[in-house]
Amino acid sequence: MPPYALASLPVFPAATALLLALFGRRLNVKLIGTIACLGVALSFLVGVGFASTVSGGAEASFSFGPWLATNVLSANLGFRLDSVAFAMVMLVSGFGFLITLYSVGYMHDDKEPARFFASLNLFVASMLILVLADNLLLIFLGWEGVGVCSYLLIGHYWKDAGVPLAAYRAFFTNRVGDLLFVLGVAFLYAHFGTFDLSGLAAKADALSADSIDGNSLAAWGALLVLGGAFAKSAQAPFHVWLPDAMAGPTPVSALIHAATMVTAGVYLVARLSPIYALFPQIRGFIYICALVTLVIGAVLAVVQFDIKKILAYSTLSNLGLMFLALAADSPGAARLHLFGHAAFKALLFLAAGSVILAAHHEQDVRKLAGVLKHLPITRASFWIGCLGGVGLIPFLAAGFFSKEMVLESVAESQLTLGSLVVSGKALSWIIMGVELLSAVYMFRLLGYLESKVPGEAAKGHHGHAPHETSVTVKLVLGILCVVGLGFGFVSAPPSFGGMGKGFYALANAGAEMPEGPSFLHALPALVVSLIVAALTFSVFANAGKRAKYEGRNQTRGLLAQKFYFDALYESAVFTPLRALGRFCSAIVESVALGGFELMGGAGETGSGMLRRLMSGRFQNYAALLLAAVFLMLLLLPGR
Amino acid sequence: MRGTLLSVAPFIPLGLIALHMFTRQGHAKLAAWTQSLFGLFLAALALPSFVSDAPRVAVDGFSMMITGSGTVFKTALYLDARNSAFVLLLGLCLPIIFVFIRPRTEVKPSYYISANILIGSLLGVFIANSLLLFYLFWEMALLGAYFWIGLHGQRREDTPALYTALMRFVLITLFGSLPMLMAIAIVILPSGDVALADLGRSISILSPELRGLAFWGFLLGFGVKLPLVGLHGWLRDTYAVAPPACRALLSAIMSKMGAYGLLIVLVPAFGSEFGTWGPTLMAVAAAGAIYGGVVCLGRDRLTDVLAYSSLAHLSLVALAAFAGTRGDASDSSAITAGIFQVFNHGLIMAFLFALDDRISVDGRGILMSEVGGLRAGQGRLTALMLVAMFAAASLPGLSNFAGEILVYFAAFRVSPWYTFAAGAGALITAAAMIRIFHHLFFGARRGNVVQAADLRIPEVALGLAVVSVWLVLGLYPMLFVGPVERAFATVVAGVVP
Amino acid sequence: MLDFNLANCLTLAVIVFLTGCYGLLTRRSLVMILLSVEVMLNGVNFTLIAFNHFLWGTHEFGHYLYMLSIGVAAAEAAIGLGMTIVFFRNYRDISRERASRLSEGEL
Amino acid sequence: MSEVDLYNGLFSACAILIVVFSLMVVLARNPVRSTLLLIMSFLPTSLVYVMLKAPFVGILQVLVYAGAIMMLFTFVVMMVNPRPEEGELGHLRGADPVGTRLVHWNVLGALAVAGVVLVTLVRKAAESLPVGAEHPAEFGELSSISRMIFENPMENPLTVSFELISFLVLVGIIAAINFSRRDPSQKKGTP
Amino acid sequence: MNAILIAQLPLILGFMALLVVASLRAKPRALLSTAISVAALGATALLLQYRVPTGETYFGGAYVISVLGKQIACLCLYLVAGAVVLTNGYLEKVRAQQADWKLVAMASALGMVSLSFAGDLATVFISFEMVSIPSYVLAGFSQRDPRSNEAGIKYLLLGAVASAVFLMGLSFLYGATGEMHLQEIAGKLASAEGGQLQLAHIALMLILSALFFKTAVAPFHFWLADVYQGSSLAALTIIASPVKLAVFGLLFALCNGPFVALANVWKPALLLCAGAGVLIGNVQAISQSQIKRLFAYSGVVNASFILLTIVADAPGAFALYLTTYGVMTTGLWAAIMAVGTDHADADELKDLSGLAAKHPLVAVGITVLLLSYAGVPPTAGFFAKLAAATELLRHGTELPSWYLGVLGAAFVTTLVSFFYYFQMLRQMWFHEAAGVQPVRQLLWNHRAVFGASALLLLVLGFVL
Repeated sequence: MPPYALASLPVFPAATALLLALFGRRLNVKLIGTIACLGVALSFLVGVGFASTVSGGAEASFSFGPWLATNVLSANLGFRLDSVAFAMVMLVSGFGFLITLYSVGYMHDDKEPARFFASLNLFVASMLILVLADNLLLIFLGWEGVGVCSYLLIGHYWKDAGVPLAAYRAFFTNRVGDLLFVLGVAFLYAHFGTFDLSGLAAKADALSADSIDGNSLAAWGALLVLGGAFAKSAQAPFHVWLPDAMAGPTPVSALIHAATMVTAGVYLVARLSPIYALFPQIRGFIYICALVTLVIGAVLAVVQFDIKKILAYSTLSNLGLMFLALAADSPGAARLHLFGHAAFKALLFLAAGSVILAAHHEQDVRKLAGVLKHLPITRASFWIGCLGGVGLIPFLAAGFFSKEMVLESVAESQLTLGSLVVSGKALSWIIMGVELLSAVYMFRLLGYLESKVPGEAAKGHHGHAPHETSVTVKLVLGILCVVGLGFGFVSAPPSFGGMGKGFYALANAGAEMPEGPSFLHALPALVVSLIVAALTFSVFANAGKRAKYEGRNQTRGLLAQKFYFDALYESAVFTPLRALGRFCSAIVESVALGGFELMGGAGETGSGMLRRLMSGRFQNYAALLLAAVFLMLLLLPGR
Repeated sequence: MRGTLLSVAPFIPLGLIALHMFTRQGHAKLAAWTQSLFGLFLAALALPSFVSDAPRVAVDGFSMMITGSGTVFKTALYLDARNSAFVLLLGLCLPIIFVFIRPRTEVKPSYYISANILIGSLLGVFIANSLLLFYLFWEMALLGAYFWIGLHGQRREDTPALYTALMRFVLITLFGSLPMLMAIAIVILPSGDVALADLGRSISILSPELRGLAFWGFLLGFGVKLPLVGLHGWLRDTYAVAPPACRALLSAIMSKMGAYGLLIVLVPAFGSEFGTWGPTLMAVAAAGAIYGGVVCLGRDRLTDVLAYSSLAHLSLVALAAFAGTRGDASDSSAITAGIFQVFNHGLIMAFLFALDDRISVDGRGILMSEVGGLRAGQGRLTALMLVAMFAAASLPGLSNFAGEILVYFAAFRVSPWYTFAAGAGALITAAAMIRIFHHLFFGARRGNVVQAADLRIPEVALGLAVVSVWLVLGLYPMLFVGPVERAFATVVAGVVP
Repeated sequence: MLDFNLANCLTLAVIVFLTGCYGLLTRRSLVMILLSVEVMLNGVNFTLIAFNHFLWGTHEFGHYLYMLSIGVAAAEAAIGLGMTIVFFRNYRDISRERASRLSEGEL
Repeated sequence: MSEVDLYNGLFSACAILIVVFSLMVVLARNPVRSTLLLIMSFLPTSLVYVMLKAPFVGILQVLVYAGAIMMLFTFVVMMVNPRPEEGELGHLRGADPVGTRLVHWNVLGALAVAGVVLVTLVRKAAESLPVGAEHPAEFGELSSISRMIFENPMENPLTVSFELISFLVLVGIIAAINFSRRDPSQKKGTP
Repeated sequence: MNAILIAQLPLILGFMALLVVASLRAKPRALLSTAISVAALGATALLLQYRVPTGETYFGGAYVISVLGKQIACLCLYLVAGAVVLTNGYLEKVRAQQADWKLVAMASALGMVSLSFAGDLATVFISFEMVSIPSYVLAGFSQRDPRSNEAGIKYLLLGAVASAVFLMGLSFLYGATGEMHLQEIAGKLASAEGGQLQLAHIALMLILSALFFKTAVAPFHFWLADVYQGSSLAALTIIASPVKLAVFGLLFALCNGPFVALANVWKPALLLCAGAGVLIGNVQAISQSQIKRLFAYSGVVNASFILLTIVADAPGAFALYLTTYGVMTTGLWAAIMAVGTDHADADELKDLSGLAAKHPLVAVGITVLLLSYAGVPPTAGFFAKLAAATELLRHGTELPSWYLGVLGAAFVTTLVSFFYYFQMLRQMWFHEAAGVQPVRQLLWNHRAVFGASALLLLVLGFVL
């Protein structure tokens, strides 16, 4: 493929997005869907065309020329496709295509399909820009772009209560991150003098942790950029928007809030890992935040009843895992888990979408209990996805090896933050604990859905049992099942005889895959998880046992309040800010204007006082005149 | 050729005034057409400046001695990429304003007459090449706005008292422009009326005190118009009572007079003052951004939020201007960034205010606490408004995005932390704007506002044209930034007499 | 015994002038006020002659100015008295209190 | 008694008379009496003028000022017949014949302060002045003054002012006529 | 032959002719008397302008012809002519005698001419009185109107006191120098010391006081509003501008002539008074509801600006300001005359409400006048203020350093002036007509003078 074809990657979906936005209103869903799929598919195909280039270890790059070129900054509108980017392109456009296709079925009765598909296409385009960009500024363009699309898509059901607020929260959080990001970039630029990813990496590689001041511009830049990445990837303390984002259509949750956009932060930090390698303190910070996210996500996933929220908290937890890998300075593991997670979480979300569709937009697992038995393909998808999510079966499920690798890398590192030093071993125990939790929430979900006693929604509608309707939904689920299963194989390290080495090299720009865990080494954990999973499943598949659990459910304040993060933000940030706004707009403005009015009042008062002098009486005037003359004489110097 | 057109341009509003004088009633359709054509003319006049190697156009009119003072009053016009940005902005805003916003009831011709006084003066401010002519137009603009608002402002129970607001507008504006006049008096002292580009040379021979006075005088004048925070007392009520078209023009163009002054008149000339005061002023600008944003959060009415968002966004322009501290060629990017933001913000605000006016039948400002779900009746309007809101929030792909990045980077070199604060202000502003947008347009239908009909197809087309400008400049900002920067460099290098 | 010199003459003039001022400020009737002004003028005229005599004895400019002054005083008196008569016609009274209609009025 | 002493004595007497008469002018209750007292004060004034080598001016003071202008005042006073001062205020009527109640102490105080300042100012200046030149013969006499005023009219600086004062008096006459006129419109109204 | 005498001849002859006409017919036709006076005034002005050589002295130094003097004399003559034109159709309303009125006005004009050229103390004094005394007469001219009468009496009595002070000042000046001619006085003052200097200082202050009183410079301005309020509009056309302008001319000539040696005394004094004027005048104008009183205080403010040009020793700026002020003021009174009813003038500000709807052109004209008062470009008022400011700045080094404070105060308080001028604009443009305000048929002369002054104000800044 010629390099300029790179440019066409984002252009295809962008063009179809534009087309749909402008003229989509009159078209029917199928046509719209077709157009949308076409845009993404073309990108995918072109991307595939670069496979040969990349597999040869070469890079393709293309530049439109300067995007901004002034005295203070100059950045190209340039794309660069190395193997990392290639893998991401495949992920984005491949999953993008599949999920768009899925949406054709999923959104068939939507009132505004054109808007939906246009946004989806735009998202793919932005995401492609993000992964293809060869410099931080252009990344920022895509970065904000995906945020916008995410916002648009979350707000798709704009009439429903809560949806606008959810969209707004996602928007706001992302904007905070964006601000941090752009300032971080500015700091980095000020320090390194370049926006280029490769340039940055090269310059950072030339430094070492000892040779750079921990308080330098670069450190601040790295920290700020990290803030941006946290916001985008929903790491604590910026994680609150992600569960809310489930208000959007399910395919969106699958594509944006599971597979691609939320991993953009991971992608970016991994790209900049040479810089982060310089600052152990910052990595310590990442450790803390990622651990918090990991735990919060897993714990909260256990107590949710909304099917999508369960998955969303699970996503949080997994993102935490990825950041842990980054904190351990092991971007390879992070990337690997990124792909693995994308594979099984997209599958799970789409399966959940299928369930929701079949149950006429019911999302409460209690009501959905037992629904899977009517939905064979969805059932298979769920099982594969859940197994992947827990990482139970090495070759059949996507998450196993990547999680193991994260665990390994964390265990070999150590947390340093200020004077706090924690060994990686301790951390890895925490992670393993959380892994058990993941077995709990996944199989709790599965238990519900496989329950023998059907919930209300599983009983069907108008006498019809829930059923899978759409061809595309089924098709895509099927494909993803294969992908999910296959990824386990693809990611398996050589010690397991898998293709992991090749894939790892691809996703990590030719880096050598570290020696993976031996099966024996992983076995105990595996067994424990298996037991936990089985136990959970048995509990929740049984309506009677389940009921006890549900009865206790109401009282858990800490969990019901999601560790009070929302309340904290509300009372510490939003309420004061709004109050300040009201205060300023009412009081400060009035006082400021009041000052003006006061000046006017002073003028009037002065005017009134002078008025009294102007009595109209002749003698007063004469006295004034004589007094004035006298005053003039007093002005004389040297009396 | 362009010189001729340039000298003709200020007289066209006079012609339009004459045209309206002969109508018995304000003729909205006629006005929409004529103003749009005038706008196109201005755009055509300005656009060639953005072609690389476009020469600077300068026209000298008559000059005369002011009897009393022995100073010379010159009339001269110029056009280069820098002020072309402003002229282009004016040209693009005119169709938006006059096509989207029509008076709801029959108006007297004075509506369009005063509008054209304002428009002509704005144009004059942007193309005048001598300080006195500049000031002349500056004050005329105030008069135009005064009569427009006074004669056709909103006298409803839900708006502030018209005359109080108007008086406040006039007095606060003059609180700036009178010191500015003093500054001009100081500057023209040695050698008579000066061309804008010669300002720096002209003040270099002044005594330090006079120089300082001139600096603060100019700053106050421009700062009030912009407005800088603290000098913005006129903002809210004026926007509330102004007729919608005037409101749009105020925000889109008239506030840019202040920006023009800062970016093109003040900063390039007063290098050493900015060296001293630049960071402090940047702090003021950053405070303005935050304050504007915070107040936005506290407002309930879309019009008010737009007004205060203007305060916040223009504070970013000011930030850029104050970041151009050294006033030499290496600072051109700060100025360029400012000019770029001026252009973006103007177009956005004209569009937003125009759409705001089209929401309800009676043009009443609608309260977010009472009204919601408006999207159901006005899909197209909502879509366009959303894009405009995005543009205002400087989302990527739209020109404001590139502009804001430029501003941040330019300001960053001088003070990272003020930049950060300003960015936070912009963030809060964006949040507030999106928030009220959500409350008004999304969710279930609430409130009993009589919604106007949705936009018509031609209007949508016009809207899309505007959006495409944002898009093009967002994706390829160098189209705009390059020529402006070159023009600035030329001026600083002293090539232009 | 006062010396007959410039200082004393000027002092006398100032005192006469101030006496006129006193009348100006205290008298009620318009005629009396005019009369007080004449007293003041008398004081001023005195200085003219005194200066001329004691300092600049070569010419009589002071005398000439004195003549102009009484001419002006005459004209002023004529007009002032004419107005007083009109005032009297309007009010049947010439107290200055009548002449305070023009003022800022009530706040 | 030397000539100087004579002058000094005469001046002292006249000064006291002038001040006393002037004070009485402004203090007298009855306007007619005030007018007459003013004329009285003019007499010692004119005597001092003669001592100041200004005999012609002294004559003018008596003839024109006292004789003409003050007559005008007397006429008007007679015509408008003002009640003996402060007529409006009942409680003052018939009280204290010397008019002590007319004394406004605050005004007096202010003027006294001003007087002290002014007199100091003026005396300080006057005492440091050089003594003037000798007077020529005929100084202050009619012949000398008429020569000064009427000699060589086109080159005489005093011509202008002298002619202008005639206009001034004319204006006074026109004004007086105008003010003495009855309301023209009333005449128009009544056939 | 004596050019200045010839130039004044038409005025004198016109005066005589009018006197004859007035005494021959009890009620001379208004138009005839107007024609005679306008012709006389105009002819004198033209002769002065074109036939009197600058720099000459006449009558042995009684008249000194300076450029500035010529400008002011002509300006005053034109303004008086304009005032005379305006009386047609107005004097009847205030029931004033046509011929007498014009005679007094012409006498005043004669005084203004001599004042402008006065070269010795006697001429200064008598011209000063020639300007003052007719203005007392004019103020009190409408004898049946108690207000006019009161205005006349107040003006006269205070004016007489001021005259006494003035004469005292002249006397001290004479005492200090022993000279009559201003040029020689200048020479003497330049070398004066000791007692002479002290006398001169006192003289300076007394003379300044008297002139300040006449020109209503703060703090000598208190009489102004009452006199304006009581006088008829016709009288104001004389009192409010040409009279003041001529006295200002004298002030300029004295300060920058003989008193130049005492600049260290009078410059601070003038600056102080100017500062006081802008503050007091503007503040007092805020609370006025009557047009005449409002413009009285506005006059105080303008006087302050004129003082600034005097301090700056800038004859050009001074003349520009005087011209602008004269034209504005005359135009304004013409406009107010024009919009009155048949029986009453428009007194209150609110009498103007709704004017724009009835007479848009008149409203536009008044707007131009007001903008000029406020100093908004491109009206002449702007250029005048600008010239004043630049000139003051140009001469700033010779002034005490606080002059910048005065200038700043002048600029800042101009803000206040915008408040009341814009209140008037608002009344005219934005308000419905309040109560019964039938605007009468506009008379040709009012229209002409008013229109001409509005137009002049628009072009004056550019052509002068």
